[in-house]
Amino acid sequence: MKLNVLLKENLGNMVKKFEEPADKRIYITIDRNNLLKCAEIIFKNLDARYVIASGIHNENNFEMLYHFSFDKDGVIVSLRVYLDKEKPEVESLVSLIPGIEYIERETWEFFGIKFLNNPNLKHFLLPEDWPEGDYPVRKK
Amino acid sequence: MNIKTRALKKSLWVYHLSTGSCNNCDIEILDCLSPRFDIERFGMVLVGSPKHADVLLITGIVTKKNLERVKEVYHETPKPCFVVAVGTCACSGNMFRSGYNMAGPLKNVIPVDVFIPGCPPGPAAIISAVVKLLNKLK
Amino acid sequence: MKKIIVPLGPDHPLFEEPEFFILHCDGENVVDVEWQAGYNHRGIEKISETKHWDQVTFLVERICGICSNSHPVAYANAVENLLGIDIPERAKYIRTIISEMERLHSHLLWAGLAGHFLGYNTVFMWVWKYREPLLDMMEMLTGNRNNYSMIKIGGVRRDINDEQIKALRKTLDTLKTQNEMLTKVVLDDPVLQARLVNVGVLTKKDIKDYGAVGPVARASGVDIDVRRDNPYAAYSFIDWKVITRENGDVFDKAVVRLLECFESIKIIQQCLDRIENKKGEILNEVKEIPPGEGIGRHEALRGEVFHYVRSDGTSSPIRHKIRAPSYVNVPTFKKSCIGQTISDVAIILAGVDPCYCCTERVSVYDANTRKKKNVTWTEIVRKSQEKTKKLKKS
Amino acid sequence: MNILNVVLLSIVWSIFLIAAGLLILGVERKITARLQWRVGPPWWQNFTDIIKLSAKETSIPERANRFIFIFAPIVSFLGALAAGVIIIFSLLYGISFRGDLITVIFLLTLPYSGLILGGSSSGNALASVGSSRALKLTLACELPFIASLVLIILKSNLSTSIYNIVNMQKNTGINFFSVSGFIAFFVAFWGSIGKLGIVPFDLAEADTEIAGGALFEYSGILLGFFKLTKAVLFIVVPLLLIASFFGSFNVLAWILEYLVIFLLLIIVKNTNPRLRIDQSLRFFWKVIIILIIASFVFMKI
Repeated sequence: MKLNVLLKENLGNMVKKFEEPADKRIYITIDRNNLLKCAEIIFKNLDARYVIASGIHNENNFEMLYHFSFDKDGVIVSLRVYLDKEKPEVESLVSLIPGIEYIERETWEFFGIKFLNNPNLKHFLLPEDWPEGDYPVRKK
Repeated sequence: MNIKTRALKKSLWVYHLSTGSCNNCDIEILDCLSPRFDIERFGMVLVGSPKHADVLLITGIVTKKNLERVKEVYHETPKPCFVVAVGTCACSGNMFRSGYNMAGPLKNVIPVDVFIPGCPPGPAAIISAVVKLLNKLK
Repeated sequence: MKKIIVPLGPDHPLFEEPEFFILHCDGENVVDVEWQAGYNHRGIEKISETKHWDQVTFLVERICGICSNSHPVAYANAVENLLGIDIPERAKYIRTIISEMERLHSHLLWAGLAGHFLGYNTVFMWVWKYREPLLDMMEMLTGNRNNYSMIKIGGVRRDINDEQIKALRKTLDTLKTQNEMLTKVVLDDPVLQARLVNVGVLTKKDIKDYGAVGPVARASGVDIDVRRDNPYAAYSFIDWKVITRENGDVFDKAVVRLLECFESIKIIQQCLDRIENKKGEILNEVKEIPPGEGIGRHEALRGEVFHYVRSDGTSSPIRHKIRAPSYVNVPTFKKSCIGQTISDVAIILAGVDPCYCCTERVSVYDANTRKKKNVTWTEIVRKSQEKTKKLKKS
Repeated sequence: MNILNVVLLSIVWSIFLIAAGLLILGVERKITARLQWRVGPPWWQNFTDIIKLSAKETSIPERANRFIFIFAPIVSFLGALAAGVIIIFSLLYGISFRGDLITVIFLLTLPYSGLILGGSSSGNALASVGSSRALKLTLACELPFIASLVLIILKSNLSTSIYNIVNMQKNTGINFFSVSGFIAFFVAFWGSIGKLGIVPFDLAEADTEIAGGALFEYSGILLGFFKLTKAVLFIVVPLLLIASFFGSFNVLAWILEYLVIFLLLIIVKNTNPRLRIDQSLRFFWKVIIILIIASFVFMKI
């Protein structure tokens, strides 16, 4: 079965928007509350490889992209989640993917996005005494 | 020139410290040890502890997390010791100058004796700079 | 038994870069490891947002000295993915040649350093001697021993002429025989086997959990390679194979790297065959970058490099996310180091071929818990300068 | 020979030992470099290093135990030197006393003890790992080394004087050419590699693992003393092997035998990676112990 069909079938009505802007690149927008469920389906059931997550600061909101790779098809699937501008919070995926701990810590200190249930949310790349509330990669 | 300075000139032990570099300068420093360049000819040896060192080869912009460490290493090194800033990053900050995590360049942190610009400076350039350093010694 | 804490770093001769691992030890055995990063963090992702699209290639080149071709390729792939364009065929071959030469020199560098970490300096020196002609070739092709600046969005900057191809072929032939000898030495040496076999084993599950890539994953039997899975440049036109091993210990990682060198030589030779005595375009000029987002991947020496760019139609990216292979490879130490001895930690970490510059693209702990000294810094500097002067005079 | 002469001669021979040790280490560095396709440092490099170290500042870490920190290198240096002087006296002048072999064995344990004490007194985690390794290693390599010398004592009718041991070999034949002597020499050779702390048993200093290890905190002249100790040991340990296994009264033969042992050391050093501590211990406790037992079994042959 083609991967895009498979994804649509498995994720069902959790998909808010399904984009394929280029060959072998799929962007799926989902709701923030469904993140853990969707990630589990993609990572566990469909056996994708975790690549990375990236935070983005937009004008009106924050955005988290979780990139997964399907190596047999050579496709990158990115889960897109929009977060509040005032209080950016999202569920942590550490329980699912142990390796994601570091990027969540990094995103937290760069953007101020809080990852609920990440047990180790402390400074990783920046010094311990970095001023609180100063998030260097946010847009000014 | 007395015998002590003469001995120092002929036996420089080098400690290499990276303070936020891209690895290139560091690899080129290691390359100086390799058979083609072989700085051991001049009695230079790469040592593992700053306490044994005569020359600190410092690469990279000084990041904020590294700031204290650089000072501490400089303080730990028994004097007389020389500081060489290897690569454009250590000399001026290169394209990372505008970054938020830069505390350097090196000359603002500790006194520097020799600057070696280049991105990265080749092993030949590093050796020639050290020779210049030796000539500076009187 | 009392636990001791051994700091590995921030400035450890093992690492070229500053990095800090805190080993909690029970005698010589490691029971827990903490990773403190950020000593190399330079904020490249943020700086990238202030540079022009073309300037960013130079910036990402300086993420890491050894991967100084991988990041530009991945970045160019990302922007080309955003634009939806293809690059000229000759440019594809040239990109492949430079990428594979970089892989060769990096794998040799790793083999030498691994010898160095094991206290086997003879291997270190010999391998680095073999590596030197490769750097000369790089200087001939690109004008610099490292930081090649060959990649441009839409193609490459410089062409390769026939004389250079001849010289390159000669170097590769000698390198192949040298590499054969080296592989034999590593595979047969009983002491090396004692140090490397069954050390730092990673299972398939560990690889999946941490998302490890590149030779680290392939040594554990995970068959992934971006060059084959999502071909770019000229990899789909050429005949080569992905090397995998099953055990996942440091020895297998070494074997994978050494065997990959032969594949790289094969790839370069085929590319040279295709571009010799031919002429062609090497650049598709790109004028404007429209709004949109793109993902570029490249199988670098240590694994997959991942670049995500987003444009709003202006002259610089509004978000540039970079994921270097070490970012996912290094955390595997949590699985591989615990239960091993301190001596092994060195080679296990080296087995990953860590590159912290990459990992912290975007970035005093008092290691000896010494008492704070109540002297100000300027005071110390003044004193030491005085002493230097005094010693210089005497 | 009166006491003044003895004192004067010991000073002269001490200087000789230091000079020869530094020279031979220089040669060692040169040969290593040639094996690695390099030019290598000039032969006088180690002399310059020592002069330079003596001119450098010596810093003592605040957490260190000052007394032990300062005296450890001096004691190890003097121990090595005294051992060397005793061996030379009995070889060249026949000045020997009962039990001087035992004294030499004791004095030769001082360098390692100094390293262990110095490392553990400097209050640094890496240095203490280095000294704990040195401790384990010295326990492992000292036993076979001593055991092989005990075999020599047994073979020489329980004589514990170096002069007698050398002398006896004139009549009964050179120890090295008997079966047990040959095995014991092999054992003592590996033991001395451990004692000299060169690859594959340089775990205590392992530059790329624990950054100089036990020597991590040392600087200036104190570091110089450790370097001198190593240089003197490089002469003394092979000399002891020569005296107990080859035993002749010919200077030329001694030099030749020394060079052979020296070459063996260099070959071992440059063709092996550093072993892990448990592997080194296993090597000494399993392989070498069996050889010792074998040599005792074949004692009469």
